[in-house]
Amino acid sequence: MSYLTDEPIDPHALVRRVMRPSDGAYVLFEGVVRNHHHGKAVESIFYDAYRPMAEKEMELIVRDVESRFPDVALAVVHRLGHLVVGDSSIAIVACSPHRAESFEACRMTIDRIKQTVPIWKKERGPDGEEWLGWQGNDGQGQC
Amino acid sequence: MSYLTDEPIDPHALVRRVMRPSDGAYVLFEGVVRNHHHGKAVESIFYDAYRPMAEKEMELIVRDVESRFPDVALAVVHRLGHLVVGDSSIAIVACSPHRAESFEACRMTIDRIKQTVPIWKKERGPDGEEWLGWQGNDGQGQC
Amino acid sequence: MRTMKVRLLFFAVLRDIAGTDMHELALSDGTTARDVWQSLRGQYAKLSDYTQPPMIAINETYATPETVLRDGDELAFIPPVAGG
Amino acid sequence: MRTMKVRLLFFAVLRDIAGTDMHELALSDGTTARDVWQSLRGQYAKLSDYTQPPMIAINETYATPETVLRDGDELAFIPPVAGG
Repeated sequence: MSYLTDEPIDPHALVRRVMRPSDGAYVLFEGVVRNHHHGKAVESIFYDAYRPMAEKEMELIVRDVESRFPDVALAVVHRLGHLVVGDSSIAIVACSPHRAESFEACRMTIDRIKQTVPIWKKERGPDGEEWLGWQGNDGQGQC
Repeated sequence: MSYLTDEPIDPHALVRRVMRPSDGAYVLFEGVVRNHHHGKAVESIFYDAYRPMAEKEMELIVRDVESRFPDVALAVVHRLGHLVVGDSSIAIVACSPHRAESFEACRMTIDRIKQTVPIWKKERGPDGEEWLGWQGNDGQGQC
Repeated sequence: MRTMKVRLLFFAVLRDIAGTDMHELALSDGTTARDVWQSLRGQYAKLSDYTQPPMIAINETYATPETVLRDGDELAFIPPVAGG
Repeated sequence: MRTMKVRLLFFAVLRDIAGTDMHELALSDGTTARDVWQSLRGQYAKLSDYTQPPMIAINETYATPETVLRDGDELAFIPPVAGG
């Protein structure tokens, strides 16, 4: 299960949606706007997306990771729009009867989302604003 | 930061306590009472501890993991007493500027807590109750 | 030679450069995604140095630059993604 | 031979077996943690098969079975832990 939102993320609602009575563990990852990037101060980030394609790509990733970890259930929500330091841009929940699969599935999911889902961010700080990944930028968008 | 509690765990309070503006990610692990263990139905679990030693051991682990991942801040809370299916027994938050360290630190912390912290569980189900890890049990207490 | 209509979408830095989020293109048969990129390089000075196109999506699916476009396709050039 | 006082704590399955959470022991000088375990095996039939003691904590710190106890020590046998 995955979707985009323009609202603040409620990670606990996501956990409740996905947990089953047979699950003994969940791992929740949240990506959060931080106050720096490659040594530059950051105040806010604008997240843009090719929405229908981003939704398709996220769901493809969720289904592929779930097929690799059959005991795992996954839920992903990515927020778009203007976010400030401390706001969560993404939440991923992986739950499973045993913890190892949840850790692995959660991490695989965020790694793959960062590789292929058409979402972009424009960082804004005291030095101006810039789309990450273009013109000599690092293209990593790491968090 | 780590402690024991007899109350339900509020994982978000834990996240708020530990996150810093420089953090771009956190990983939250929760261990949850599940409805089965090694093929047997489980209804509830009683968690017992050697409390002062458990607190010391948890804090030793937290400090050691933080020393291995200098960018990571950790918070751990373990609940004791009677828990039913769906209740969380432990929450671990690891936060850091970049996500890789949070995943690794969170997982190392739960793995080590399960190895050495003097906490025990008595599982109760339709077939009676049993302390895990004694008399031919698996001793893993996996979640 | 017949012509076909293709919607070209712009996102992120490319939308800023193009000053719009969409072009309706009328293309001749056989035009590839790479051909459209080359034409954009002529149109926008800020793209002229980019001899290779970024990632390409056709109808919301990743595709190669050599893909031949068809009438009604939705084409997008995908700048380096930075989700998460 | 002098004697010393040691508090022996019971947890989890061992508390159920002993029917109490604490014994005050009066031990002779030189007694080790392993010696105390052997004495418990004689005292509680359910422990008689366990020739090796479980993990041992002295004053809230893990210790080896051969550790010689001192007056005022707090000793605990730690059944296989199952936290998390």
